[in-house]
Amino acid sequence: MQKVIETLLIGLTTGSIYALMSLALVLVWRSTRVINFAQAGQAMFATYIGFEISSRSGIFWLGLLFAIVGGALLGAGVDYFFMRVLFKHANTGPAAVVAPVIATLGLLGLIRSVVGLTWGGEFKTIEAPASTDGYTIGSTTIPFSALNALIIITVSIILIGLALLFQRTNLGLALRASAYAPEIAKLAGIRTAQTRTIGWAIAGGVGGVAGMLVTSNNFLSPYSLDLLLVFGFIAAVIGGLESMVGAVIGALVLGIGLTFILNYVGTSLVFIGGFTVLILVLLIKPDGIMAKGKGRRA
Amino acid sequence: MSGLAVTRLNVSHGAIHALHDITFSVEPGQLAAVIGSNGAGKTTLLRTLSGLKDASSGAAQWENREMLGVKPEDLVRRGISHVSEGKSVIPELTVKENLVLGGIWRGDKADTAQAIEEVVELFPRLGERMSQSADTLSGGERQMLAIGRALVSRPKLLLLDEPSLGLAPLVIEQIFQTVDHLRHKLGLTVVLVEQNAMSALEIADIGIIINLGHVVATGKAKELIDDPALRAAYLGY
Amino acid sequence: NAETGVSASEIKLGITLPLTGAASPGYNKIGDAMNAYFKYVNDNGGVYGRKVTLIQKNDEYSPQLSIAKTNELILKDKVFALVGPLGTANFTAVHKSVGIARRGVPSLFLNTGFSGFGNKKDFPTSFTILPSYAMEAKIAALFLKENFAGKKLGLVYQNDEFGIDALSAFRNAGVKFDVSIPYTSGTQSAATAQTWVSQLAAGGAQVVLFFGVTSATAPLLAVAAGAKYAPQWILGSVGSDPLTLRALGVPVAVLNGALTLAGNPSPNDLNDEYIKVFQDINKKYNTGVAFDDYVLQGMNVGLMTVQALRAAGQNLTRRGLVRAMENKGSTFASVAYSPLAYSKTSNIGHTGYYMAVMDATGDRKPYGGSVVLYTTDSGNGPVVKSTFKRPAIPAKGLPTNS
Amino acid sequence: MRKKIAFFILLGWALLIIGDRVDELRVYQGAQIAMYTIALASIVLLTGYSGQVSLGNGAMMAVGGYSAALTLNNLQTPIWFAFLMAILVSACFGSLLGAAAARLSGPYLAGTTLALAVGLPAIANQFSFLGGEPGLLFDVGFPPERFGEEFTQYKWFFWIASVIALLALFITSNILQSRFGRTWRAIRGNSLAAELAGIHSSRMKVLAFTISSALAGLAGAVLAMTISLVAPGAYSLTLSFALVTGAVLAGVSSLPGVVLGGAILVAIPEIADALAGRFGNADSLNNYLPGLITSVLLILSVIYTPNGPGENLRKHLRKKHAH
Amino acid sequence: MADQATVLSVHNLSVNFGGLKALNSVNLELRKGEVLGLIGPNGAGKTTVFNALCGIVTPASGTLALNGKEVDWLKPHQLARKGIARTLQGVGLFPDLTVSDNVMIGAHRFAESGLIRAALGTNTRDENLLREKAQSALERVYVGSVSDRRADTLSYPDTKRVAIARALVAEPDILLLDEPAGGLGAQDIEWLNSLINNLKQRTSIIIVEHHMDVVMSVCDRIYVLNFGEIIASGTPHEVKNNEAVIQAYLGAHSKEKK
Ligand SMILES: Nc1ncnc2c1ncn2[C@@H]1O[C@H](COP(=O)(O)OP(=O)(O)OP(=O)(O)O)[C@@H](O)[C@H]1O
Ligand SMILES: Nc1ncnc2c1ncn2[C@@H]1O[C@H](COP(=O)(O)OP(=O)(O)OP(=O)(O)O)[C@@H](O)[C@H]1O
Ligand SMILES: [Mg+2]
Ligand SMILES: [Mg+2]
Repeated sequence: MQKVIETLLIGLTTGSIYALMSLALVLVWRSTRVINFAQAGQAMFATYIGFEISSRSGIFWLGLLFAIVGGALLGAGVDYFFMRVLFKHANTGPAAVVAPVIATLGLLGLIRSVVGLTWGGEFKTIEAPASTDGYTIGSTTIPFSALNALIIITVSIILIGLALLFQRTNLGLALRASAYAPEIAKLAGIRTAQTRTIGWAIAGGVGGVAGMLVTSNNFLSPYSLDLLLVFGFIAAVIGGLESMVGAVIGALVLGIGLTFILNYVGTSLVFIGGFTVLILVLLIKPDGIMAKGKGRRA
Repeated sequence: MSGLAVTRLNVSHGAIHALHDITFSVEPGQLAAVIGSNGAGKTTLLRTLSGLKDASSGAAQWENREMLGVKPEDLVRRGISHVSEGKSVIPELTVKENLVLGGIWRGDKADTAQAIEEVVELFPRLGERMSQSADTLSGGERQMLAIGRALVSRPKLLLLDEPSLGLAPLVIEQIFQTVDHLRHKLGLTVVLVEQNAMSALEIADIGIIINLGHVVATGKAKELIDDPALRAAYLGY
Repeated sequence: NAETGVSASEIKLGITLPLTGAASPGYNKIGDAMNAYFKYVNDNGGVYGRKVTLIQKNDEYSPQLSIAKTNELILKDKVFALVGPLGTANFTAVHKSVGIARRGVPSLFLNTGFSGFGNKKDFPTSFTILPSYAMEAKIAALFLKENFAGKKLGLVYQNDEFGIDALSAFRNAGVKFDVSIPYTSGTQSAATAQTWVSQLAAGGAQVVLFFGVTSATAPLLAVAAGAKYAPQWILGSVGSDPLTLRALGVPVAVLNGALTLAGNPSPNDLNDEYIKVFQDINKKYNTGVAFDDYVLQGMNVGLMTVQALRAAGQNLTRRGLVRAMENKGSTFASVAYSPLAYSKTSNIGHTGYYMAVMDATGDRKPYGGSVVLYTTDSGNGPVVKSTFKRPAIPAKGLPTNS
Repeated sequence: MRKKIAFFILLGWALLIIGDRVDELRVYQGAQIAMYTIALASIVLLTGYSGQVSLGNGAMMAVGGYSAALTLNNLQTPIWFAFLMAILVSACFGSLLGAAAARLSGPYLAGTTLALAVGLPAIANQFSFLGGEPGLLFDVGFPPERFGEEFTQYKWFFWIASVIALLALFITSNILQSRFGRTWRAIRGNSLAAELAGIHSSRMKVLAFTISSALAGLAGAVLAMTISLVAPGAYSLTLSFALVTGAVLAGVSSLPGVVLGGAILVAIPEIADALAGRFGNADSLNNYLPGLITSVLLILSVIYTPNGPGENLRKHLRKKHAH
Repeated sequence: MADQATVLSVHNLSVNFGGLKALNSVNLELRKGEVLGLIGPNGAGKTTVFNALCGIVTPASGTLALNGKEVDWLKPHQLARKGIARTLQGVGLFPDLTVSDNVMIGAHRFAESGLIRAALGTNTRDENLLREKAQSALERVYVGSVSDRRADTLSYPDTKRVAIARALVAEPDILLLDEPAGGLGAQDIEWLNSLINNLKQRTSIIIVEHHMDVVMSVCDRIYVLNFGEIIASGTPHEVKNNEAVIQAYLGAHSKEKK
């Protein structure tokens, strides 16, 4: 029983971090209809900024702030200097579906090289903002620390904030409209280009938070967020790319599922485990767990 | 003049020269019907006027200010609303959200709510479907929604591209009445593109007949209807 | 002289290694360290007047790239020999596809502990340098029996040739683990490490052996510290570089008292003559790079390469180099304490380890105060306490052998 | 049809002659290009024609590679049989996966196949008969003696790979030009209309997946041959991404483009290395510049020739025509 | 008329979307060689009737009979084999295929060679057959000259013609046309009228249309739907003067026009 509870607790933390990445992916998907594989790169870059600031000032929160702002600026920059050009050129033909995916993969490589050139390939660590010592209940120490609690609280706050933004505000509506039908949105008076840039900026900021939180529990290198990207994406798909709540649920399902596999089966099955979870969910609900019914076809 | 003035407008789609030296003007508060067969260039004209398409030469002014080269979202701020061809609604949003969208740029929630109520009064069917996602609507319901969304923007110049397409006769009649009504009540200037030439000209002040990208006739709507030569050549009956 | 890669003024050597990518941290320092050493030698007259140059190619640890890059090295850059290539799957693939043996290309000092490369028949022109993983496990097994009999044992191992080699050696030695956790190579997350810790703790393991790379050791130790789980740690030679571990956020307190298998002296041990010389070279020729186990390994491969080249004589040929390794390789000076087993019938380098213990500064010292070296082979041979005396480093670190 | 056969024979002849004239490194690269060509054809068929975006072609290649290696190593069969097994096993696997995939749309499919690409190679670590991390040897043996002393191993690889690639391209191009190719494009354009026209769209999608997987599996076996090994590291996510990249650069819906795509994939690292060499020897620069250059090349080409250079050429010609 | 055989009949068809009753116990009967009109206000359920017939929506209840024999509800891809073809309310061409390829898709049921022959390239005869059939269908709707153009470069009326050609090439016994006149100009509408009149020699047709001129001139009988229920049926004349239909659909205005 204790093992089950411990597994759940670990899975919960893992899942919350996946959730941040999958939220960032869903945000970009919802505001641009692009699966942004560069998200890992952007988050990593933002985290390096956060790393510089927090290691120099010794204040994690200052680093986090800079990571959020840096991530947001980078996200906005990627959209402004990059995606806009891309959409101007690559908007027709069969490539229109894959081109953005490829472009973001290229961007991931680019950011990674720039980071490598700037900071080198060595591992960096960020001092955790809260104790990593597990809470002790009676005589047993559980694998759940103040840092884990902090991560879960942060994720919840971000999720609630974003949900309110998207469902309750005009900006949220404008974001969705610009993504689904830019032309109609323009005719409704929405500055779609700016709106989408805002979407990218928000996602970039969320990515920065994800990077900082992951790194405060682990280490940072030009490659350290890759796995997070893969699992974040799988989580987003499980949740149904349209839904932010779905992204979080998907991430928790995946995080907890994988942790059980880790704890009860073994690491070598983790990846296959992830795949199995995904296939199982999608076979039952092809558009993710939060999918609404299919729209009419004719 | 302070209405809409289009002078020697030329527009191309790549190698296809779609509009040649189009010139016409619409007084404020007037309703202009643009008539022409398929491929005449009517849609191209409206898309150019709303900023979706670039012109290759010419000028177009609304309230004495140039419209060409201005982005669609800025033209909306100058009171120009375009209901594009083919049920331009966003299927992924609910009916309500589609309507709210039209009011976002003004940033006045109360007034948007008011405008939506007016639209629902006009199209009660939309009222019943408010929280349904727009992709469940039938073809005709979507057309109503598209017009409704444009009205929520509280336009001064309304560009309508074939609003009757796919609508039931009763509704078409209703829409034409509505357009007529809006124009009188709100002083809207309307450019109405229609294949349904008769009905359009009946409520129009002026008519502009386009063929193969050229204006072949303009004039008072009543006069156009009565011109037997035009009737035979372009109006189809 | 018509031999490929050798001219009157130059000897061209090549290496493939992960310079970027998930596997690169640490290993990406080896090539530069070798280069630094070669520059030092070149500035002091080179090898019989020839400059030694090393071409590094990045294979990102992918076998396919290793082959492509090795092909470039051999067919385009026309290097004379490969020195210090990394990665087991990588070199297996390279050896077969490129036809290293068939082409007679010497591949010296493979930086992997895979015991399979010790097969002289299949790898006639290749020579290993590290003791194999199997040797390491056999030595660890003896140590466990002698020091921790009756304790509950745990094992975490990388589920590839690295860990599996070790696992079968433990089994042969009759060591049974109460908790045994295999994991897949690659970057390990804190969450993964948490599941290890909770399994180890649940199984009550009092002594835990770890056979994996540093990027996996680090989260394990860090998480264990958080969970207040403190068994006796025994770290394999691969994943135990203290500098790297500390850079990865492992608290020094956890390292204090952890045991580790080691072949080389601590890179901080300035009493060691090799370390002193190498540190000086590093300061001058590899400026700004911290001197750790990886740099030490690179320098040492450089030192051994130069000795091998000298031993092959003025009239340098590939066959001559292989012959020199067979005939004289066992006499080369090397920083590691154990003997080298090169001979006409063996292409195996070092053969032994000693147990070291980390202290509160994260440095490593011989367990029990002085180096107690064990040697063995990868097969069924016994583990024996060795009395081997390591040769002294050539004066100023410049070999004069022939 | 005759013309096409003649063209392919001529092409084979030309390859034979070229293979004789260039040095060994180029011959090896030629074999790699042939391998990529097959793999890219599988993407063109799947993504360019049937409109299903897969990021997991590396996994499919792994299935083919491992089946071929297991056949060759355990049954001591002739090489051609090993390749045949690669095709069959990966086709079976593909049809299973396709059955699941047919229900998924766009990004969901991309996500699933990505997960597969990450997950599948790790299976090798789970079962010892798959050889774990170091993998299994895949040895097609030396060239037959009658080819003479001069005939190198790489030339042998090149021959085998080229013949297989030519056959694969011939068959693929026939299928794509037949009603099957047409049907896939129709489903991609408007699946509802296609169904109403009598097409069983999910069955056709599964078929596309099956054939595409067969091709990918074949490519995986050829890859295994050129590197003499099957190992998880050889079928990494990087490979999957490289393939998608190559497909886009070559034009996803153009079959002839795949040869160019293959050439680009082989050339990019070399070009990047060469360029990096020019920027001097700063170490970190040397390490990251190739990656930087590759990414920039990739980004530029996606932006400026999103449907492959062929499409740009065609557009250019069309414009000229119109004037 | 009564002696004509019934080729398709629908009994008690109901379709629900969540709480919405889109169709409520609809009964329909299509007789051989007739043109049946299906009209009604927007959202009345006309397209839904087609969708149910084509297996795009699942009926909550109801039965289907073809040529007097009761059958299971069809799946979309089975229509062609049962001799039913449908056009879509949008146009539904395959944009990046040529016109000829678009129509050939409709003719696939005549193809005989399988994958293996396609792979070996020995399917030439088949391909030629399909191409010929497509060409003659295109010529029937007067767009034979554009067969090599990509479908998305056509003018709107031409796309509608090609869509009809794609339906016709399958040589259907039953043709379902969803708003074929929508967006067409007067001349094209005239042509459409004559085409439909020609077709009904061998094909039975159901047409959904808001263009009253077309409906009134081509239909033999008309059903009027409103809120998912049939509120009237009969000859065009009867329907046009039905008070309920005028109220719900036609509007008072229509009476004055011819
Ligand atoms: N995006 C485009 N690319 C190329 N040509 C176009 C494009 N849009 C329109 N055209 C061409 O421009 C001409 C005018 O088209 P337009 O759509 O403006 O006509 P229309 O009068 O609105 O016709 P309809 O009544 O069918 O809507 C036609 O010849 C058409 O083929
Ligand atoms: N998939 C669906 N989900 C929910 N509601 C639907 C769906 N399909 C249709 N409806 C609703 O069912 C009703 C009937 O729709 P249908 O498309 O059959 O109308 P129609 O008679 O064809 O109208 P039109 O003439 O405007 O095309 C409409 O109110 C529509 O909103
Ligand atoms: Mg138009
Ligand atoms: Mg309808």
